[in-house]
This record gives sequence, structure tokens and C-alpha cells, in this order.
Amino acid sequence: MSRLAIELPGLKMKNPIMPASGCFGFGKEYANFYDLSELGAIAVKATTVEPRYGNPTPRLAETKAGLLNAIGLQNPGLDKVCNEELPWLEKFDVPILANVAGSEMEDYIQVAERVSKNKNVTALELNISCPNVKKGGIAFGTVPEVAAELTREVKRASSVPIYVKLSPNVADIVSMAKAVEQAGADGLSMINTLLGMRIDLKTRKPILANQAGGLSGPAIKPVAIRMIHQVSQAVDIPIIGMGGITTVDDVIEFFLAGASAVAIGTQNFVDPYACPNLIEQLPKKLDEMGVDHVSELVGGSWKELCNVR
Amino acid sequence: MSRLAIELPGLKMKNPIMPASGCFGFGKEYANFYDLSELGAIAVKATTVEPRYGNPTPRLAETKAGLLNAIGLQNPGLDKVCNEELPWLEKFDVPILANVAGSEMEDYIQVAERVSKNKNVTALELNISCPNVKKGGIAFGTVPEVAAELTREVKRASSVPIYVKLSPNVADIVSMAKAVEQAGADGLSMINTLLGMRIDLKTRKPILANQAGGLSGPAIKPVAIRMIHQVSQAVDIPIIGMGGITTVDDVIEFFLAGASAVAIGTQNFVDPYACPNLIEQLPKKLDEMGVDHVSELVGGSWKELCNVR
Amino acid sequence: MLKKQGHLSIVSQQQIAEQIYEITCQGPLVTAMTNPGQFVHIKIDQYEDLLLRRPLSICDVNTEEQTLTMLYRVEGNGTKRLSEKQVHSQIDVLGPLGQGFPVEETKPGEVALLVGGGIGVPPLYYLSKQLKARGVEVIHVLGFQSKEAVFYEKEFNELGPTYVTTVDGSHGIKGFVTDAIHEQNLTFDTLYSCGPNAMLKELTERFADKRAFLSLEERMGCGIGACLACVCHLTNDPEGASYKKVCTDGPVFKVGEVVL
Amino acid sequence: MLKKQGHLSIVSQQQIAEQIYEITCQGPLVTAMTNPGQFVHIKIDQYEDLLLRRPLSICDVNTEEQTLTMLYRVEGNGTKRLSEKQVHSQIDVLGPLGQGFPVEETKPGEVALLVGGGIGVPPLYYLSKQLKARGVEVIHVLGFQSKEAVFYEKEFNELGPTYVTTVDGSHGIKGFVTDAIHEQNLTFDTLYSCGPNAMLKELTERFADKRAFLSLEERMGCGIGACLACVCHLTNDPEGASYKKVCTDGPVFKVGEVVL
Ligand SMILES: Cc1cc2nc3c(=O)[nH]c(=O)nc-3n(C[C@H](O)[C@H](O)[C@H](O)COP(=O)(O)OP(=O)(O)OC[C@H]3O[C@@H](n4cnc5c(N)ncnc54)[C@H](O)[C@@H]3O)c2cc1C
Ligand SMILES: Cc1cc2nc3c(=O)[nH]c(=O)nc-3n(C[C@H](O)[C@H](O)[C@H](O)COP(=O)(O)OP(=O)(O)OC[C@H]3O[C@@H](n4cnc5c(N)ncnc54)[C@H](O)[C@@H]3O)c2cc1C
Ligand SMILES: Cc1cc2nc3c(=O)[nH]c(=O)nc-3n(C[C@H](O)[C@H](O)[C@H](O)COP(=O)(O)O)c2cc1C
Ligand SMILES: Cc1cc2nc3c(=O)[nH]c(=O)nc-3n(C[C@H](O)[C@H](O)[C@H](O)COP(=O)(O)O)c2cc1C
Ligand code: FES
Ligand code: FES
Repeated sequence: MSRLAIELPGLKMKNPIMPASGCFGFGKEYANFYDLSELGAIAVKATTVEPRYGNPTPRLAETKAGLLNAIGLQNPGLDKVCNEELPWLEKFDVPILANVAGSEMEDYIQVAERVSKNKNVTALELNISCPNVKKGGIAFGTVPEVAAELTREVKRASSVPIYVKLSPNVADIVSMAKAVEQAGADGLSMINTLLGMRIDLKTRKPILANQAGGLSGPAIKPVAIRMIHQVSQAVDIPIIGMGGITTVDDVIEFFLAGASAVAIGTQNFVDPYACPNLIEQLPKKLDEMGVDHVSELVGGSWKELCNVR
Repeated sequence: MSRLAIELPGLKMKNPIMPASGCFGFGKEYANFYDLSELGAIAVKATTVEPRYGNPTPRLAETKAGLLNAIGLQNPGLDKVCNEELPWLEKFDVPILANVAGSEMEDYIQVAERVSKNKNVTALELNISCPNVKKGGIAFGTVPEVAAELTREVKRASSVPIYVKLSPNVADIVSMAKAVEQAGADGLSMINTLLGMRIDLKTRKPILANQAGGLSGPAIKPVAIRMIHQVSQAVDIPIIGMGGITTVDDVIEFFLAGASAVAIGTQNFVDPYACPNLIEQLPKKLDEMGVDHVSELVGGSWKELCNVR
Repeated sequence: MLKKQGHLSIVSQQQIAEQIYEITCQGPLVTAMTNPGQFVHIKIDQYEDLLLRRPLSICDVNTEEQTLTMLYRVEGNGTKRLSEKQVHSQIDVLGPLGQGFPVEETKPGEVALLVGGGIGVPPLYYLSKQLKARGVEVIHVLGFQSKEAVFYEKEFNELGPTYVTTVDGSHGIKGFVTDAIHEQNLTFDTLYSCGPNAMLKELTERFADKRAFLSLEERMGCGIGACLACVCHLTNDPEGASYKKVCTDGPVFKVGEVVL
Repeated sequence: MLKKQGHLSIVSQQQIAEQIYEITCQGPLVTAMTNPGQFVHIKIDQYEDLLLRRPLSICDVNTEEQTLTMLYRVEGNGTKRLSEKQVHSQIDVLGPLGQGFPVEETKPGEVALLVGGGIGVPPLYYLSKQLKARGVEVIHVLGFQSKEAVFYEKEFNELGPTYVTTVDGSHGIKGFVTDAIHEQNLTFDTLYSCGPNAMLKELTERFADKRAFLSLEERMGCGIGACLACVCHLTNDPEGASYKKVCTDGPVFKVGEVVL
């Protein structure tokens, strides 16, 4: 087994690096740049029952070292995802983490049930934290009991392991994590975006048509690291870490904090080759650090034994 | 009255710009750089009953466009603040917003009662949100009922108006704001720092001795703007806005979001002349925008009439 | 898999009007930039406070010398920092991207009317050169705010008749481009246009039944179709879930195809 | 109110050892930099991803030519970006800051032992020059990791006897500075030192009863005493609330004054 290969529930990965949901569509565009089989996994765009157009434009605004987005879960809907998008991805040798979203519990169940049957979908990512949908969505992500119930139901409906994607917009992330773990989550994905806003001085209005949006990029990395550091010590399920990764040092920092794999979001927009570049740089970095296998780093900032040197 | 002058409960300010608490000590150091009477007000460092050394070092770590700190409420204690620090500031013609902190309700009450009697202290800032103290502190900042009770008691003890400084580490900032407004707060201060962490790749440990710390600086500005935009529409008390201000455009953005005055924190460390520079630049910016008085901008992003062009 | 990203070296940079800069840069990537109306997505420097790339239109290309010229207006931080870059320094360019103007829709001998507004003018230059080379008769109508904002008048004049309008009348015809088209009684076989939305809407109203192509602008993330930042509705489904992406389906669309 | 902040122009910059750079810059601010052991706080560029200033010691000053020389090791992003700055570009400098080495504590004719470790060596150079000018006999012990990391050996040699140690023995005496002091039987009236904490601790243990001054390092925010990032406990109150600030009370302290 290679020094980068890892195995998480449902995800047998060549390396611990995947693009983050919503930042990679269903892979088609990036397939013009490199072979998607190089990736550890792919987290595809959120799928809802019906096709959605999402929010009006402008949907993006840049902030210092950050990006605000209010795409609003635009996606082609369950039918098209299952009949076209996912089958297209079958030609690549890479596990798919399918991101599931909705407004009501029933939506989630319906999407989870059907999407999890696609042969390349080996795990689901439960998006309980998208800040850009108005109904339901946000409550799922901030109340432990509600998140737990949703997790339980989706777990029942799904034929593959499920990762719950946590929102950072909470006072107590550990309670959220423990609640969904107890409800049967096989893993966690964290973090989703922080809620933010920018106002245009000329128009004197928020830049985003939706007013508020989700903040991603390097600006939020310290929040992600802190949350993963806390949560990884409190739960026994693995964490897919994300939030502001741009360099291989960032990747290592997420592992040390307690992530078992990482996802790259915004950086794909800055550099379409972001994921393969990081995959290429990782072994060299492990050499520098004197580490044989990437998994040795997981939780290194709080596990006593790992702190060699 | 000058086009910059504003009047908030307890704070009769020449201009709407003040240094933020904890980023300006008790003013002595910056008095070497400029005349403190130029400032709209001064938010001094948090005061607790007893002197505190605070956290072990390292206490600071830089992040992309941000700063993590874990000072830990170091301060000379109530006696020395009232007998030395505050009297020293009396020679300047500037209202003092005294930041009050503690671990127990009684601490807050004791500090508030005595500090508010100092003749240049014209308002208190209730620090219910400092992420760097382990006991009590954090709960005050995340549970509306607890924050309300504290506000009520401190309000009773204080002889001057009180501003409650809100923590951004909550799922629902509006509930917090409304709870303390109902409990008698005269104004709000927001935002305090976001909880974050950085891990050192060489030592494989968190850089801060305290592990986690508070994230400030440009990275958090979109979160501050979003929260002020939400809260200012939901309450009737004024907001002192802060979080990542570095330029005069940032100042305007906070006003448009709904702040009535602003505080400058981290930027004082980058540029010791940050506050006087912004005060100097503000009138020119108002000219550019065709605005007579700075208060016309308050809430401009959501107030219909204000959106002239 | 085509290599669409690389570093170009700046060979010249100068201010040519109020807030308007002309930048020329060089590198092998340029050889693929043959379609006017396409754009490139630029990472201005490596400092991460300025996170995203910035989209700029191709204004002129010399494939032999592998040089790309762009014109841009200093709007915010990104374009400001671009304007401060020195000759010989590098910029990270992704492109060419998107669907450009269909040159082949206009037959040799036909008349093409090229209508540009403000910073929408640049892509029309490369378009005009290609149309002219093809034997198309080109007429330009270029709208600006005021005299100080006018650029490339001489360059366009060398390719064909050029009417410049300014809103304040300080140069050329006073008014908007549509006023000039009306006043001068300009007729055409194909209309190509790029500029502010208000202008494109006006042109759509007048020439919806004509052979016309409009280039749109929208805030972009990836520039390659993945992030869904830049979508617009279709005219035949204005409220529905169908959509086009400005970055990959556009920026040039047939008149009336998408909702402006 | 003294003006302590301004822009200096870089007049030279070169690599002088592995990861070590020498930078010299010029401007009126330099005239105030008369006390060795003081430091300056540098804003490397205006890009906000690198937020804070970086503290660097004054290594040499020419008040007549208004030039300041600093030596630094490329550690992270800030020093890396500093190393990429071109001659003639500007850096924003706050300083001189802090309390330097008390030159006047050593009388003419007395012996001063200057002990530096790694990137703690730079401030000793300006100190040595001033001591020598005062008629003090200076001896230097400079410790490095290895041969490749050694710098300014010649420069120190010109001022007085200089013992260089390397941990791996690849140059000079093998071992630590304390080994060299012991082996060479070096005696002194005053000890001045700057270097890693472990070295300062070792020196404190040996020479606590001597006239000795140590320069400390701590992560800094403001550099002027306001943020309380850089505090340390006092030896006579090691758990209490009393404290000293490295940036304003230090970086130089009397041996045994503060907890290392
Ligand atoms: C296909 C296309 C072609 C373009 N061609 C040109 C050109 O040739 N010359 C030129 O001067 N400008 C052109 N623009 C507009 C140009 O991209 C923006 O002016 C520029 O991105 C502003 O960046 P900034 O950092 O200076 O402004 P800021 O306001 O600081 O930018 C912040 C963010 O908003 C985005 N943004 C701001 N304004 C616009 C806008 N009008 N359109 C799209 N994104 C925007 C930026 O890309 C960035 O992500 C084009 C835009 C598009 C979509
Ligand atoms: C009084 C004083 C004098 C100094 N003099 C010199 C000198 O002459 N030459 C030299 O090479 N170095 C000196 N240092 C250390 C130098 O400040 C750091 O190496 C430098 O700040 C690292 O910045 P960076 O961006 O490269 O590293 P990063 O690790 O990216 O820095 C991140 C943050 O940590 C801080 N930091 C990191 N390491 C240190 C450190 N060792 N000490 C203080 N802050 C640190 C930085 O200032 C910055 O805020 C001095 C430090 C102090 C306190
Ligand atoms: C444009 C955009 C769209 C996103 N869409 C989704 C989504 O559909 N589902 C989801 O779970 N997360 C979505 N996210 C969040 C990312 O997956 C990721 O959690 C977040 O951006 C933090 O990572 P980053 O800083 O690397 O971008 C989106 C993020 C961005 C920037
Ligand atoms: C070093 C440091 C110390 C701080 N100490 C305090 C404090 O004692 N009391 C308080 O209410 N806020 C404190 N804060 C928070 C600031 O007042 C401010 O709310 C926050 O830093 C956001 O503003 P900024 O981004 O402009 O720094 C501190 C912030 C920093 C960076
Ligand atoms: S910019 Fe990303 S889809 Fe068009
Ligand atoms: S660095 Fe701010 S007090 Fe010393």
C-alpha cells in the first residue's frame, strides 16, 4: 500500500486529497485539465430532488483572503444526476462522495436512497449546513437533536456510509459532532462556510444578490483547524477536513489537527491543478518531516506519541 | 456640530472612531505617537477584579489576513486601573469606554460598579465574549438568558450606560442581541474574535500556548459585516462595529451595515497611527460619496431612503 | 488534455486614458488565442489577500510574436495591483476561455456594426481586425463617459469608420451609442456588441430580430464552468432551472438567447 | 511626540550564508538608532495576507549615511518575502524600539564577552563596535549549527578575538558556545548575549552572579508595549501577575531579572 493511500468508511482512496463539494461540479470541467483518476475521491456538487437554479447573481464576492458565495444549491436534480452526471464519472477510477441536500427531511431521504445506489457512489455527504438555502437547511445544521434525527433517517435510507458535513456557524461544534456520531454517522466533513457579507460602497447594497453568503478560503482556515482539533478528540469517526487549504503545509496542518483526509474547495478556482499539485507535493513533504505514511500524522497535535522531535 | 461628531449613550464623540479594547492598552503607548484627544473615544483593556497575568506565551500567531491571540485578559486589576490607569487618561479630552470582564457574575458587578465611578469613564463595555478565559466567560457569551441576566445585573450596578460586546461564535447572533437589549443594554459592541487555531509544522503542536485563540483582522470582516447587518435591523440600540477594519472604505462598509461608530483593533499593531489616519481620511471619503454627516450612512445597506447614488 | 494555464511575461504596460491601462504580455500560451471575444483569467500575484483570478478580454493578439494585449480599467484592488506590475514580471494566465464572437457568421462583403461601451470596447478591436481581414466592412460605434475616458479611437479608425460618443458630449457625438446609430442611420448585416448591461438591453430591444451577438459580463469564480457563479437564465425559460454559464457558454451569446 | 515610523529605501540585499540575508536600507529614521540591542519592527509589504510587522535587530548603523543593516534568517513567509524585495524598493519601519544593551556598564579597559547563538548574533556586531570605540576589550563567541550557517566571522574578527563554534564541528570549535567559553577559559567583566532560549538559560546558570545582560526573543504584535503579547514573568515573582514586556522593557534584561 502506498504511503498516501487511506481507507475510510466507503472511501478507498489512493491519496487523502479530494475536491470539496460545490467547487468541482460533477468533474467534467476539471477533466479537461487532468485525469480525475489521480484524485483520492471526488465530492460532487449537492444534489436535491428537483433541479434548482439557485440564487440570482451576483453570487460571488471576494474578501481579504476569502470568498463569499451564494450559489444556492444550483443543481440539475436527482434524475439527471443519477442518469447523466454520475454515470459519466464511471469511466474514472475514483470513489464518489455524493453531497445530499434538501429543504425537508423527506428530500434528503429520497436523494440519499437513490443516489447511494449509483455504482460509483461509495459514500454520501449529508449537507446539513449550507448557509445559502432559506428553508429548513440551516436549522438542521445548528440544532444537535435535529441533525441527529436527520442523520438517523438518512443512514437508514442509504446503502453506503454517510459523512455529515458540519456547519461552523454554531457555538458548540462538539455537541453537533457527537449528536450525529451517536445517530450513526460514519464520518464527518468539516467545515462548511462561515456566514458573511460584503457591502458595495458604490451601490451601498450587499454585493451578493442573496445579501449574505458563505465565506471560504484561507481566511477561515484557523476556524477549521480549531474545530477539527476539538472534534477529533471527542469522536471516534474519521473527519474529512477542509477550509482554506491552498498549500501542502495546510494539508499537513489539517492532518495534525485531526483530519483523516482533506478536501480542497476554493483553491480549485484559483488554480485548476490545485488537487493534483498537492497530491504530487505530499510525498516530498512527508520525506521532509520523516513520516512514512500520511496517516501517522492524524491528530498529531494532540496525540502524545506522534510528537516526535 | 462637525460632520463626524456623533452622540451615543454615554459617548459624546468628536468622530466615530475609537481603538478597540485590548488593542490599545490604557493608551499610554499610543500617546507616544499622537494626541489621544484626537480620538472619538477609547475602549480600554478589559479590567478584572484581581490583577491577571493571563496566558503563557506564545500568545500570538499570524494567519492569512488574520491574527490569533490568547492574551487571556492580562490586566493590572481593578485597584490599579482605578487609581492609576484611568486617572492618567484624564488629561485627554476623550470619553473612555471601560471594558469589564470576569469569571463570575459578582466579578462583573464589582468591576462595573467601581470603574463606572471614574470621572472619565462615560460608558462600560461588557466583555461577555472573551474566548481566552476558561471559566464562565464563554457561557455568558453564547446563551441568551445568561447574557441577559448578566446585563441586567451590571446595568443595575453601573452609573453609566453599558454596551454589551457580543461573541461571533454563536449560531444566532440576533437572539443574543435582542436578549441583552431587553435586559437593558444601552448599546452593542460587535464583534469580538472568532475562535481559531494554528498548528506549527515543526513542533506539531498548536502555536499558541493556550492552543486556541481569538481570530481578528481582515479575515473576519465579512462575518462582522453580516452580523451587524442582521442585528442592526433587529434592535433599536446603537452598535459599535469592529472586526478587520484597516481602511476608510472598511469604516464606511461598517456604517452601511448598521454600525453607529467603529472600533479599530488589530490594525493598531500594524500601524500605530491607524486611528488618526482614518479620522483624517473620513471627511474626504464623505465628500467623495456626497454625504454630509457620517450618521447618514448608518444602516444604509438596508434602509431604503439612504440609497441615493 | 490541453494545457490552458501558464505564465506570461509582461512586455509593456502603459496608461492610455483616465484609469485605463494597456498591457501586453508574451508566452507560448498566446498561440491558442485566435478567437476574438474570448477572455483570459488572470492571477495577478501570489499574495493570498487577493484570492481569485480576474477575467479580462483579449483585445489583440500577435500569434507570431506570441503577444497578447489587454485593456483594463482600474476598478478595485485587483486591477490596481495589475497596473503596478512592472515590465518583465510575470502573470499567471488561464485561457483562452469561453465562446467568442462568431466571425464566420458575417460573409465577406457584408457590413458588421461593432458597438462597444466603456470597458466593453477592448474585445471589439481583435474582432474588427479579423472581420476586416476576412473582407467584411466594419463600422464602429464606441461609447464613453467623457473625453478623458476615450481610448483606441485612432486604432479603430484605421480599420473602418468609427463614431465615438460621450455621455457629456465632451468628445464626438453627445449621448449614447444607440443615439449615434440612430442619428447616423447606420445599417448592418451583423451586429457585434460588448458593454454595460443597460446598453445590451437597449440593443436587444431594437435589434432582437437581427443577426446580433452580445458579450456579457458577470462576476466569475473558476472561469471554466465549475462553480456556477456566472449563470444566467434562458429567455425561453426565464424563471426555470435551465441556464447558461457566461464563462463557458458565453461570454458571447446570440441576441435574445439569455436574459440580460 | 517623536516620529518613530517611516519608510526606508533598500540600498543592498544579499545572501551571506545558508538562509541568512544581509539587508541595508536608508532614511532619516536611522539617525535615532544609536543603541545596540534595540530592534525595528518591519512591515514588509502592503499585502494584507501578511498582516503583522516583523521584529529584526539592528546589526549595524551608519548615522552619517543614514544606513541601517540587518541580518535575518528566512524562517517563514515574512522573511521569505523580505528576501525577495529589490534594491530601491521601500520597507515600512517602526523603530528604534526597546531597551538595548547597556554599553556604559562596561568601563574603558574592561573586558566584555559577547556571546551569540545563530540569528542572535546580529545585534552583537553593533554592540561590539560601540564597546570597542569606548576602549573596551571585546571577545566574541559565536555559535552556529554548521559551517554553512556561519556569517560575519571576518567582521567580528576585525573587532576582537572571535571564537566560532558549530554543533556538528564542521567549522571552528565543535559544540556549544558554553563549551568554548569553558575550554578557552574566557573571563570577562561584562557578559552580553543574544541567542536561543536554551543558550540563555545555560548562561544564566553559569553566570547568574556576574554582570551580564541577555537579549530575549518573543512573538510580537505591536512592538510598542500595548498588546501584551510578549510578556515574561519576573524571577522574584515567577507565578504572579507582575511582568515585563520584551518589546519595551527588553529585549535586553539583566541576567536573572526575568524568567526565561
Ligand atoms: C468575460 C469578461 C471580460 C472582461 N473583460 C474586461 C476587459 O477587457 N477590461 C476590463 O477592464 N474589464 C473587463 N472585465 C471586468 C473585469 O473583470 C473587472 O473589472 C475586474 O475583475 C475587477 O477586479 P478588481 O479587483 O479591480 O475589482 P474588485 O471590485 O476589487 O473585484 C472584486 C471581485 O469582483 C469581481 N468583479 C468586480 N467587478 C467585476 C465586473 N465588472 N465583472 C466581473 N467581475 C467583476 C472581480 O473579478 C473580483 O472577483 C471583464 C469581465 C468579464 C466577466
Ligand atoms: C527583538 C527581536 C529581534 C529579532 N531579531 C532578529 C534578527 O536580527 N534576525 C532574524 O533573523 N530574526 C530576528 N528575530 C526573529 C524574527 O522576528 C522572526 O524570525 C521573524 O519574525 C519570522 O517571521 P516569518 O514571517 O519569516 O516567520 P513566520 O513563522 O511565518 O512568522 C509568523 C509570525 O510569528 C512571528 N515569529 C515567528 N518566529 C518568531 C521568532 N523567532 N521570534 C519572534 N517572532 C516570531 C512573526 O513575527 C510573525 O508574527 C528577532 C525577534 C525579536 C523578538
Ligand atoms: C462556490 C462554492 C460552492 C459550494 N457548494 C457546496 C455544496 O453544494 N455543498 C456543500 O456541502 N458545500 C459546498 N461548498 C462548501 C465547500 O465544499 C467547502 O466546505 C468550503 O468552501 C470550505 O473549503 P475551502 O475554503 O477550501 O473552499 C461550496 C463552496 C463554494 C466556495
Ligand atoms: C491582542 C488582542 C487583545 C484583545 N483583548 C480584548 C479585551 O481585553 N477585551 C475585549 O472585549 N476584546 C478584546 N479583543 C478583541 C478586540 O477588541 C476586537 O473585538 C477584535 O480584535 C476584532 O477587531 P479587529 O479585527 O479590528 O482586531 C482583543 C483583540 C486582540 C487582537
Ligand atoms: S465562473 Fe465558475 S462557472 Fe462560470
Ligand atoms: S509586542 Fe505588543 S506588548 Fe510587546
